[in-house]
Amino acid sequence: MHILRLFARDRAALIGLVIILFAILLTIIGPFIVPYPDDAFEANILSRLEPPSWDHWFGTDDFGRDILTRVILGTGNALGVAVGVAAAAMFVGVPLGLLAGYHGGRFGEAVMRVTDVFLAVPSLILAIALAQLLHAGIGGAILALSLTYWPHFCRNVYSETRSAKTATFVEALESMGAGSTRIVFMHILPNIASPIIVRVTVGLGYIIMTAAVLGFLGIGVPPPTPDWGAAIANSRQHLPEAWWLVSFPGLAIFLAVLGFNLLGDGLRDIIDPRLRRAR
Amino acid sequence: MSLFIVRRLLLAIPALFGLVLLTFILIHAVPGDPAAVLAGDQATPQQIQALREHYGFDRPILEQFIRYVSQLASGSLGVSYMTQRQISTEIIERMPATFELTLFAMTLATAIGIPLGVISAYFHNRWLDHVLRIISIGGLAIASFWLAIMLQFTFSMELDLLPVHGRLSQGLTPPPFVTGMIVIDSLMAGRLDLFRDAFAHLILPGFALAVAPLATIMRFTRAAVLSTLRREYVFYERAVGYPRLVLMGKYVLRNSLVTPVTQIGLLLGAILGSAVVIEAIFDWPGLGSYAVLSIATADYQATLAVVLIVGCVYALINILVDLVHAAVDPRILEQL
Amino acid sequence: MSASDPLLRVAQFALAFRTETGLATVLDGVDLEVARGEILGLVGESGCGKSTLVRAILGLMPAGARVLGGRIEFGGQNLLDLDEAVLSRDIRAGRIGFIPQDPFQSFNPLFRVGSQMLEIMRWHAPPEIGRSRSAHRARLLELMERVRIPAPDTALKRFPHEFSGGQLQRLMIAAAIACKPDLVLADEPTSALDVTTQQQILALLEELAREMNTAVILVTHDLGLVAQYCDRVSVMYAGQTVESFSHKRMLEGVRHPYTRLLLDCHPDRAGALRGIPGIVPGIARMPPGCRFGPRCPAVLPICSTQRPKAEMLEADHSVQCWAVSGSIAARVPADA
Amino acid sequence: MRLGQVILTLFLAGTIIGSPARAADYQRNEILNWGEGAADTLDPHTTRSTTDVTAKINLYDTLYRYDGLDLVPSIATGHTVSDDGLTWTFNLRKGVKFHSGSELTAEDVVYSFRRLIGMKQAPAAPFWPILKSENISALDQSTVRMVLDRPYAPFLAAIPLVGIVDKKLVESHVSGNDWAATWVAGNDAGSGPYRAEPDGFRPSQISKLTWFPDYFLPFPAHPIKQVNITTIKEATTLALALLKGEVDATDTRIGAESIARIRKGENVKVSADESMRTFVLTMNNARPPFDNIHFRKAISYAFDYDGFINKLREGTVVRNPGPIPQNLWGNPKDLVPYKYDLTKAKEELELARKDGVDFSRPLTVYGFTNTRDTYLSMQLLQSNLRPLGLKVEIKDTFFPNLASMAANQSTAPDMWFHWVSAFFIDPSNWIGEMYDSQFHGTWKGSAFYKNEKVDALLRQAIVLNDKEKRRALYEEASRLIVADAPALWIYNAIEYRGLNKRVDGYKFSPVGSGADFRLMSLSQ
Repeated sequence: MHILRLFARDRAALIGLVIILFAILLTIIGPFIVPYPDDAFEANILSRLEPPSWDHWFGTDDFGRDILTRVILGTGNALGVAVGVAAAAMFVGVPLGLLAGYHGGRFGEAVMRVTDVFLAVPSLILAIALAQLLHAGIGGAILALSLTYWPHFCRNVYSETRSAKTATFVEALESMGAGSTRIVFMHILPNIASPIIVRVTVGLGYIIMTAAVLGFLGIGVPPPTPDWGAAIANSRQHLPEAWWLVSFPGLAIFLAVLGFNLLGDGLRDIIDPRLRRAR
Repeated sequence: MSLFIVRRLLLAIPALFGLVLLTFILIHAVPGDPAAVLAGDQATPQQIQALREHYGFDRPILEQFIRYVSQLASGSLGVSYMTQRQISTEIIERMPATFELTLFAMTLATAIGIPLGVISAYFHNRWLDHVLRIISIGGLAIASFWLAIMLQFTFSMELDLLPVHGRLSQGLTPPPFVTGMIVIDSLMAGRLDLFRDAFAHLILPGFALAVAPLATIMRFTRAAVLSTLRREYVFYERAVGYPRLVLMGKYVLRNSLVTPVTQIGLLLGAILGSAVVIEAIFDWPGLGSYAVLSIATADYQATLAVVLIVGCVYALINILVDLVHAAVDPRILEQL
Repeated sequence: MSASDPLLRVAQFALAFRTETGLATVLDGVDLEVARGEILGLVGESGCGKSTLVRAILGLMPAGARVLGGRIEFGGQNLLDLDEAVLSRDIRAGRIGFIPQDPFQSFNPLFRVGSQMLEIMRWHAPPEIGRSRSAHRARLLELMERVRIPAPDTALKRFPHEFSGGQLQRLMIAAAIACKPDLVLADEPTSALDVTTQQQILALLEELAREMNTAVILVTHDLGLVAQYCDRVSVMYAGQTVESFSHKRMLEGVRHPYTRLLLDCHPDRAGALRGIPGIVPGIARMPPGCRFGPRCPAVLPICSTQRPKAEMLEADHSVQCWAVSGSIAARVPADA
Repeated sequence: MRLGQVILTLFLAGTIIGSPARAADYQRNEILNWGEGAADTLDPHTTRSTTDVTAKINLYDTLYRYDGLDLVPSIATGHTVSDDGLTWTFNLRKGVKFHSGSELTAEDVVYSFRRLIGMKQAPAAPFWPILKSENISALDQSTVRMVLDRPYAPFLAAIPLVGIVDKKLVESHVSGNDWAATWVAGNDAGSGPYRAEPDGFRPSQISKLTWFPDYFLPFPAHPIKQVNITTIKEATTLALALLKGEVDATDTRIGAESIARIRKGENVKVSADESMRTFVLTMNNARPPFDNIHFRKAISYAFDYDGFINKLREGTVVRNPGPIPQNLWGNPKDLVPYKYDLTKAKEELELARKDGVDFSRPLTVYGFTNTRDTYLSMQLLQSNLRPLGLKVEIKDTFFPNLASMAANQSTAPDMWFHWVSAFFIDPSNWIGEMYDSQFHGTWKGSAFYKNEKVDALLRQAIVLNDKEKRRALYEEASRLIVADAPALWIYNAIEYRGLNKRVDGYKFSPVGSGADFRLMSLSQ
């Protein structure tokens, strides 16, 4: 309850939460409320490049598709990629970080060196290379981003595990002869869940941003699936005239990332009391 | 200290080897090679096969890897399949452009981010702090490529204030090559006209690239300053009447630098990634656009070389960060 | 200013902190006087508001603090009327020196001790020392000689972590008197040091203070130390001064039960008095009436409802206690 | 501070290179700023892209060259060919000088052809299967003989692919058997009207050319003495640079939106020339359901050609009815293109269904990453096939991948959009290499179309030297192929180039896109 009360007082985090809930809502009901549900696929080349109007609040794109519709439908895609990547990265990074942090020694060293290698690759370049090798498709983008993102989790979990390991309860469990797998997953993991949650929240915003970059470079989700980054890339051709093409997808990215950042910040402040007063 | 540098450099080698191995495996994980492109539109299957054999694309991947590593060991990054030139030459031609852009962006981010962070912390929880925090959290959420396009649209296309693309206006000859960074070279050559022109070209891409790191530096500086302000020695320094500006600008700032410096190091790595997109938007002839080009043309040796170079730069930056820490903090210096 | 005018006079000073539940009074009607050249011991358990008072005199109240009333007169001027900039420029270091509690934490770890001390002199050295850096340096070297720092010349160039705690506190003393202040506030200057060092440091402080005719407020929880070095003593409990007396009354004349208990027991390093059951009440839960009432061995019914008033027992002795006033009151009719 | 020194040393250590010598300064009306983009390589024997061709035709000479669509002698004064079409003898012009000052002789020609074939890269493609190095010889200082393995009609048409390099200069940079590839890629060993400035070339960034006054053909009265070639990738930016006067010419692929913008600008003009670059949707005829002719025809009728050409491309391309560009001989003038007709498409689909074709699976269409035309056309195709109940998945990748995939029958996409460009002007460049089944295994043959009658016609045409007979054969093959509908031939490109009005003498050529700087001059 104390945490909830703290959270409720943090106006910024609340705004973030509202944005994210709104995005989730759009993902779920978006396909049913968009003004032109067919516009995900249908080209209406007679009504292309129309400026914002009552019929098309955000205008239409170069295929004559309603931009509002595509921005809304793009939400689900962006969130989907973000959640997919975060889940995949956690699936690899969290267990590895836990085991490396708990066992330490050569194994821990080896894992950390491997993450070093992955962290040294410019993630965007690696993602571009992978996405193009794996060919287009949402799976390729997710895999590429996951491969570049898991080391961040691994790192985080590793250092948290290292400090949790010294806690007395772990020593007590060890002396009682509890198995190391059991200790790691049943006892340490719940104790370091909070920093992981913070990491994920902030990470989701980062992934949305990176996925948008991939889309912008033309190697994200294949068309005609609505994608914010790709929409911006395609708007450049029409730029001095059709400003609405570039503006709205960009704002969508901004809001989504902002939402996760605000929420992440708020959670961090609540969960990590060392930083709370730094707000 | 030199021992420390040598040790760190040696430690970087296995990581770089791993990096090359990783990239090599990823690149060769799928079939497909540049032979079909090199052989041209009209090639017969036999000619493509002959070319493939010529370059050794038909050899087992392990053999190709060993050959590549021994070539690296002999100090060569190889030859680009697409341009037939030494990749090292191409990278030397392009690296200064990227350095110029990223260093400018980081300088901008640091020069603005640190003071704003200090100001934000100084006015902790007052309205100025709130405004700055909103700006910084917003800055982190803006997609740099979107910002770049909007800036290009506004300042180049609509207002015609700043150049749209490139490093130097058409018809201007770059100054003699010293660092390869035109803003610096032009000053060294005493060519203020070139400097002004090159600088004007740097503003939009530099700013677009700087916003996210600026926001990050600002946030970390603010947090670091706030935690420094709670230190006993800051209380003491106030109690013995250090003037406010001296206290904040010299003592508190220096004590708060370790965190932002670490961040600057990390950001330099990240900014090399963002540069890929910004370079593409502004036709900036740097490493980022080279990487994209090499990927798009399946010029594998070039892709590997870029990854390797960026990995080296990353390692060097990490060492540099440690050295800066040592320069800031005498206690760390003693441990080196 | 006549000789009877004290150098520092704190009168009915009251201070509150803003908390989640509203204002909480931390200092409530504090009275204090220090004459020129006098060494005043300010005694009480941890949490009694001694440090808060010292900070208030320096004008360094934490954010959210509010002065509820009273005066802090220093050299005939009410310090509470001065703003931060004036305090910092004219009062701190130059007229009121400060010796912090923990020298390890109070020197800035990233700067050489010499430069930190010179920084103080740069802004606050009186004209007779001179404006030049070399004059400041000469004065520092002389003082370091006085505080028995070996090889002062090289010591100036060393960093705080290269000194022992005792040495650091000697340096702090040197820094505190460097600008020839009229008053030095020493906030538990020895609590971070081991026992043998404590004695040396306090002896040194007394020696220098007497020599330079500097007044000192020595904050401590150790009445034993006070007995050795102080001319007068003020005892604080829960944000109030409960008893003030001169050195000579120390052994036989103290009247307040709290002071007596303080005298009877020896504090451990954490500052909790083993001999007195219970703890100092927190600022949010002050008992009505006499604040020491709940722990007082001589508690009367009135203690829990009405706050006792300060009574002047002698010219050099005042006390706040129903038990004491009551006995006076009981005596009065008989005398009358 | 010490740190600064470290950084500075790092940079200096990595980047010390001598500064290039300054070229003489020319007047404003002698300097052309060409915005088409710098070449990837200056080597005339690895030429792949139009930007490479621009470098080649200005730096190097060829035995014959294209003047518009016509082949005219250049270094050669003429040639003879034996009756069996195997032995070709070229007579060379005397007194042609390389930029190095030495004279161009038969030895240089022989070396150049051997180098081309030895390096096996793109321009070698027409020669590699039919010409062996040892069969190229110099009869004397000014006569070269080449003996082909078998007759090959487009041989002469392909001759302009081969730039003649300065043998002595190139050989001085050879190490091992590398043909001095690294050196030639970045340096000039030619005899053409322009020279590459030393260090003035950065692949796909910039390239700086200066004129070669000793060139054997005349320059105009006010020749262009310096050409700065720059690369501006984004079409919008390029158009803006033209409008601002930063460049004098754009490339020819800037897109309808930019063309419209340029048309509205002052001091700029647009040249429009029909090219020989066809845009094709190739279907994998070897894979069901595309192995059924009715299914392929259904697709052929379902694509909205008119919408694509006139709406999405705003009329900046022209419909091409068959495999051969409609402006080239060999394409039957009366060939009727497939039209967008949903009724017919549904009928054909019904026929296919009767044939027992199962078309329930989703079909895949590929395009090139970041390429606007394939991006537009793929989405239009997907949208067009939906009413037929056909589900289309859109995918894209970069050209090298797609080229490798398409070369193999099992990995080739169901359908993919691509261009077929002119490297030399002969129908075999299109129809021959796309629909002769002996080219299965190359990306051009990715329809995996096999019709024995067509094979026979095409193989007959390739060995004949009589153009009229060949025309008849190609026209007949075209009709047969169109009837089989192995692909959708969508458009032939019109090359629009934005030009500053001060540029005179620009002359388009389907080969090399008209960047023949020797013919141009600047009015201001």
